Amino acid sequence: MDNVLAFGAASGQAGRVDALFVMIAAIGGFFFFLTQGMLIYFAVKYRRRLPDRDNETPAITGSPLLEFLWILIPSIVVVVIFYYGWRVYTDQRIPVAGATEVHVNARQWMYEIRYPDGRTAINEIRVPAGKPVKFILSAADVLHGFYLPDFRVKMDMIPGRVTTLWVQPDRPGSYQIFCTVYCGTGHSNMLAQLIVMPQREYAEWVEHGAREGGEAGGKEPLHERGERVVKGAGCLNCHAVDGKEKIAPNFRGLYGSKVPLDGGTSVTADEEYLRESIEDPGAKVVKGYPNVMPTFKTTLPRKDTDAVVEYLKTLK
Amino acid sequence: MDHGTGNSRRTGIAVFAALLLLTAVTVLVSYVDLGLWNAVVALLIASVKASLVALFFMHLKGESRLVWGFALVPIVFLALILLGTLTDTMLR
Amino acid sequence: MSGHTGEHADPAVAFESAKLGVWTFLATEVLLFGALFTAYTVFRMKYPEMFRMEHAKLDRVLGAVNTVVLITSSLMVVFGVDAIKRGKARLFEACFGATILLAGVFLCVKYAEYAAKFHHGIYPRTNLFFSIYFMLTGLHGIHVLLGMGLLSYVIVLSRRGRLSASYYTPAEMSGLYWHFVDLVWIYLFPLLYLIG
Amino acid sequence: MVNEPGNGRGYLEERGWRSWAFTLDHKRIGAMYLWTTTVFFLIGGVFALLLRLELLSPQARYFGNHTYNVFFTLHGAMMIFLFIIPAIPSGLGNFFIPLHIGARDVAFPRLNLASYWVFAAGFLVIIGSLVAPMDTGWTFYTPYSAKSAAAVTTLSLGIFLIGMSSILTGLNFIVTIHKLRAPGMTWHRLPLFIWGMYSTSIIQVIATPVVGVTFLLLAAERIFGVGFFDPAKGGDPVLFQHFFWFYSHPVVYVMILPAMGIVSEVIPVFSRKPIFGYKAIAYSSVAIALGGFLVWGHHMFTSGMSPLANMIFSLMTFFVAVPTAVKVFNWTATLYRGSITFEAPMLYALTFIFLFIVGGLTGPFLGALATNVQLHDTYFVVAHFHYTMMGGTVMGFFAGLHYWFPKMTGKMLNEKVARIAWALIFVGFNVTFFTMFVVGVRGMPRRYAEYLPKFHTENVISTIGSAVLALGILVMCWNFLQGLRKGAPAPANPWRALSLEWRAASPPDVENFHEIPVVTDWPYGYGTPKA
Repeated sequence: MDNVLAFGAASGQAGRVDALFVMIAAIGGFFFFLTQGMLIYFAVKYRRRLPDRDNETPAITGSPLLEFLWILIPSIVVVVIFYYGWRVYTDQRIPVAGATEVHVNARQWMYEIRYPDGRTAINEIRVPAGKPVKFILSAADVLHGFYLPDFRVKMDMIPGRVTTLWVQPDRPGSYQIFCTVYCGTGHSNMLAQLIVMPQREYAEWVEHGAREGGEAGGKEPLHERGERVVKGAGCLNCHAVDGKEKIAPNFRGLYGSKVPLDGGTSVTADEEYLRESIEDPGAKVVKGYPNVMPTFKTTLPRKDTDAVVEYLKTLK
Repeated sequence: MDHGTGNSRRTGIAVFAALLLLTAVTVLVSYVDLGLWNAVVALLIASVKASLVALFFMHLKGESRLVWGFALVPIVFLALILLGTLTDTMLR
Repeated sequence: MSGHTGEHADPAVAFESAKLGVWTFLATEVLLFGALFTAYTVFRMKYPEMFRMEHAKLDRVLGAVNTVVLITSSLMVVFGVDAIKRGKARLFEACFGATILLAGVFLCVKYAEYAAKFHHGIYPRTNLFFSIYFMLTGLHGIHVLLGMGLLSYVIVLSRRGRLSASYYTPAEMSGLYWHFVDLVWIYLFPLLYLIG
Repeated sequence: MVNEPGNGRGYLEERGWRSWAFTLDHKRIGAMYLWTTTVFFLIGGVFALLLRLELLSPQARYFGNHTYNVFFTLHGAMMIFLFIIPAIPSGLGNFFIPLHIGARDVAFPRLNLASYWVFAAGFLVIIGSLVAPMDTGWTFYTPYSAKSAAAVTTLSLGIFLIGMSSILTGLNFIVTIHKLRAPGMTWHRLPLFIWGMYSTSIIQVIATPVVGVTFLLLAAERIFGVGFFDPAKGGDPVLFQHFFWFYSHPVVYVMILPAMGIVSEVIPVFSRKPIFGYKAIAYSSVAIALGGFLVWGHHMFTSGMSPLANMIFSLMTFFVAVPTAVKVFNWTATLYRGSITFEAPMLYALTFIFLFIVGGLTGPFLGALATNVQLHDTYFVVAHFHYTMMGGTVMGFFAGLHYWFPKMTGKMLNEKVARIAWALIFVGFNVTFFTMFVVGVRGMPRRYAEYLPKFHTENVISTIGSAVLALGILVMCWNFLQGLRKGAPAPANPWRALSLEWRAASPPDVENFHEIPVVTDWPYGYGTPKA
């Protein structure tokens, strides 16, 4: 299926969805060629060849037998498709015992990930291969979506409610997550990755979780670590680092500059201002920008916040 | 097009009296705690009252099947939107 | 204008058309309120306790008074239509006038209720029960207002001598509408005041 | 012929703006709707082209994310509320229902005029809301629409007015069809266009009030803080979706049923054969209209609905497919042993069937639960509804415009230019929208201003197709304007059709018919009955 559906099926469940897809495509294809074929064949064959030959058509007005057949046959076909589609769907939705649970909270425009052991992450979910995963989905502000194309599943994320989604990733790899329910300006930048790790690697990662999954580990310079965090945490969905303006103030040249605030005052962008703006964005809102940024106080460890500030200082 | 008669005034007064009586009953019943049955009784009485208004005040009683159709069809669709929505909200 | 009078040649067809038109319009109205009734049902089943607590804050005596007022106004409409069918235009105007008066009473009571709620700090945003209460009664109140305008217009028609025992379509049709407004209240009263 | 055409006063003769603004003539009101909706079709089309332009690049390079979001909202809202819902019912329906059933006008001409002006007030309010253009998508899902800084409240009022106009028009048509049919015009002698319009009117009357009150509630949420859809107050955002789709699903049949009616008129005329399975087509219209009310939940399979609701709505969705299939089979069978010519109306009618089959056969992917969960909110859905709505309804509308142009204007169109336009539209349409199926299956979500580079090729192809499509529509519009200005005078019945409108003059007289015709047969008596 890899060639037909550009995202290869990443689980057995996805394979079953693909099989359903192919079945509907086959049935649809049959009826496509049948109806289009007849349409074109009749149109060509019975085109008027002589201008005056138009009163010699037979006055056929219908056929109860044909009507009966073409009500009955499509009815049977659609019931079969319905049943198959419903079964595959129901199997997807059956709660799986012993699944790894991952909490995902969506907000404009990022996914906040929380593992049961308290670790957090942004826009990046790590799970072990070969074990069922249960996503516990919620939303903080407006409707969002959680779409895993490789797994052929999606589920809306609804404020005030919890929805769930199960997958069983078979193969290690990095899989795309899209937001599919329109959620405002940054909707199309609301992307995340599901990283399926071989079980041993995953166990190692869990154990050394405090090391932040860093290949570079602790030797990484602080500002480079900051750059990694800025890219991973979705900051760049709203903030630009080059000359082009996005939804939120530009990062380049921000450090040390004089920032005009809502209400007419201004502040110099020093380390403390940058830290406060990450942890409590509503405290000092830049003039001319909407107050929409979420707090990162609980989602970014203090060390990451410091790293981000160091990185911002490098953007002259 | 029928024409006004004393008969229609008499029917009007009789229906009016029935409506008043039913209003009194439904208010009185509401003071007794019947649990779920309060809602059932209240809605039943309301439906009887509404039927009286429709049948006699709005003369549905003597109307053609066409008008009956237009009076009943929206009720079917009202039931539909209620049931359709409740199959979701009640069973989530 | 392009030669169209907008009148039908055959008055019987015109009367039947108007009647079917009004009933079709009422079908629309059923679904207009229907969406709100659906919301009511959904939330009442979701939050039965809140509905029980909150509906007690409504004054069921005032609600019952308003019910009687509307039923009486409907009876006046019946009398009015009956009068014009017999060609008694003055009596018709008196009856419809009484209907409008009663509608005014209804709205005054409604106003008093709203004012009391606002006084106690209860607004549509207070909770879901009062959201529904204000939306349903507000929409119904707008219908009462529109009905008053409609009935006044028909009275004006009658004053100008446009209605008679042989042509009373506007009276009959506005009457149908008014009965419907009454009918909606017949459901609103128990749903909001009695069982919450 | 009962009436000698051409010896009365043509409906277009009177001049001056008052003769239009205060007209009670259903033909003039229909013409005003046609002009208005066509303008919004072209504006909506410009927005579509801007969307395609932005999608040439995987980054939001030309307009930026917010502007892109505004564009797709305006494209959707205008096309749906200001073009496709009113165009055929209020435009062509107004013009041809009385002519089809042998009446002098609709049942309530004053109401008819009022509903045009309510419509006008509605679109003026909507234009007014552009001071803070909405970026909510045409679906206005809460809580985003309740929080958005855009002029959603104003817009809600505008849509409420549009809905009111739609209800009044539907009501008018229902009564007209019931009460004003010519003598002898029994239900089974009605043209199939009337069956389609009747079914449509029922939907308009029953479904529209629900969306009206939904938009009132949305406005009340923004003004008074009413919390029906606000999770913070215990409300339910999914309830908004229920209400919205209770209207917005049936309304797709408001769009498609009249178009199907037009196709059912055109196919027999240009095949010179009776329509095949008249009753099946007629009753399937009613079945679709009623069944369309049972399936709204299929827009919400991933909205966290209960499993039972998902199952029921999926099953019902499949059953609505059956009467639609029945129509397609009957049209195809009508062609069998016909004597077919390919004038522009027939080309568009055949295109309707062709594209509608594609749209219809991609429906089961979305009706089946498991594949819906995969494809929902991807470009597959965008492709599917453009195949049904544009490939279906708009092609039916074009077929109707070409078919009835001589009747409405008294002028003939240039057939050669019409065919060039058709070819461009056909090719452009398929290139634009078929690629969307592909990119949708590959996983590209809809409403994305920026997308992953791997979707680039399809988007470029689609944009190229949209340019061809736009060119075709421009050529068609030019042809219409040329036809209006200097088309050859049209005879009363250029297509030699049997339905009543062709017994009136071209353009029809003010009173439509000199004498109300007496109907003795159905309007599809083409061909030679077997001896």
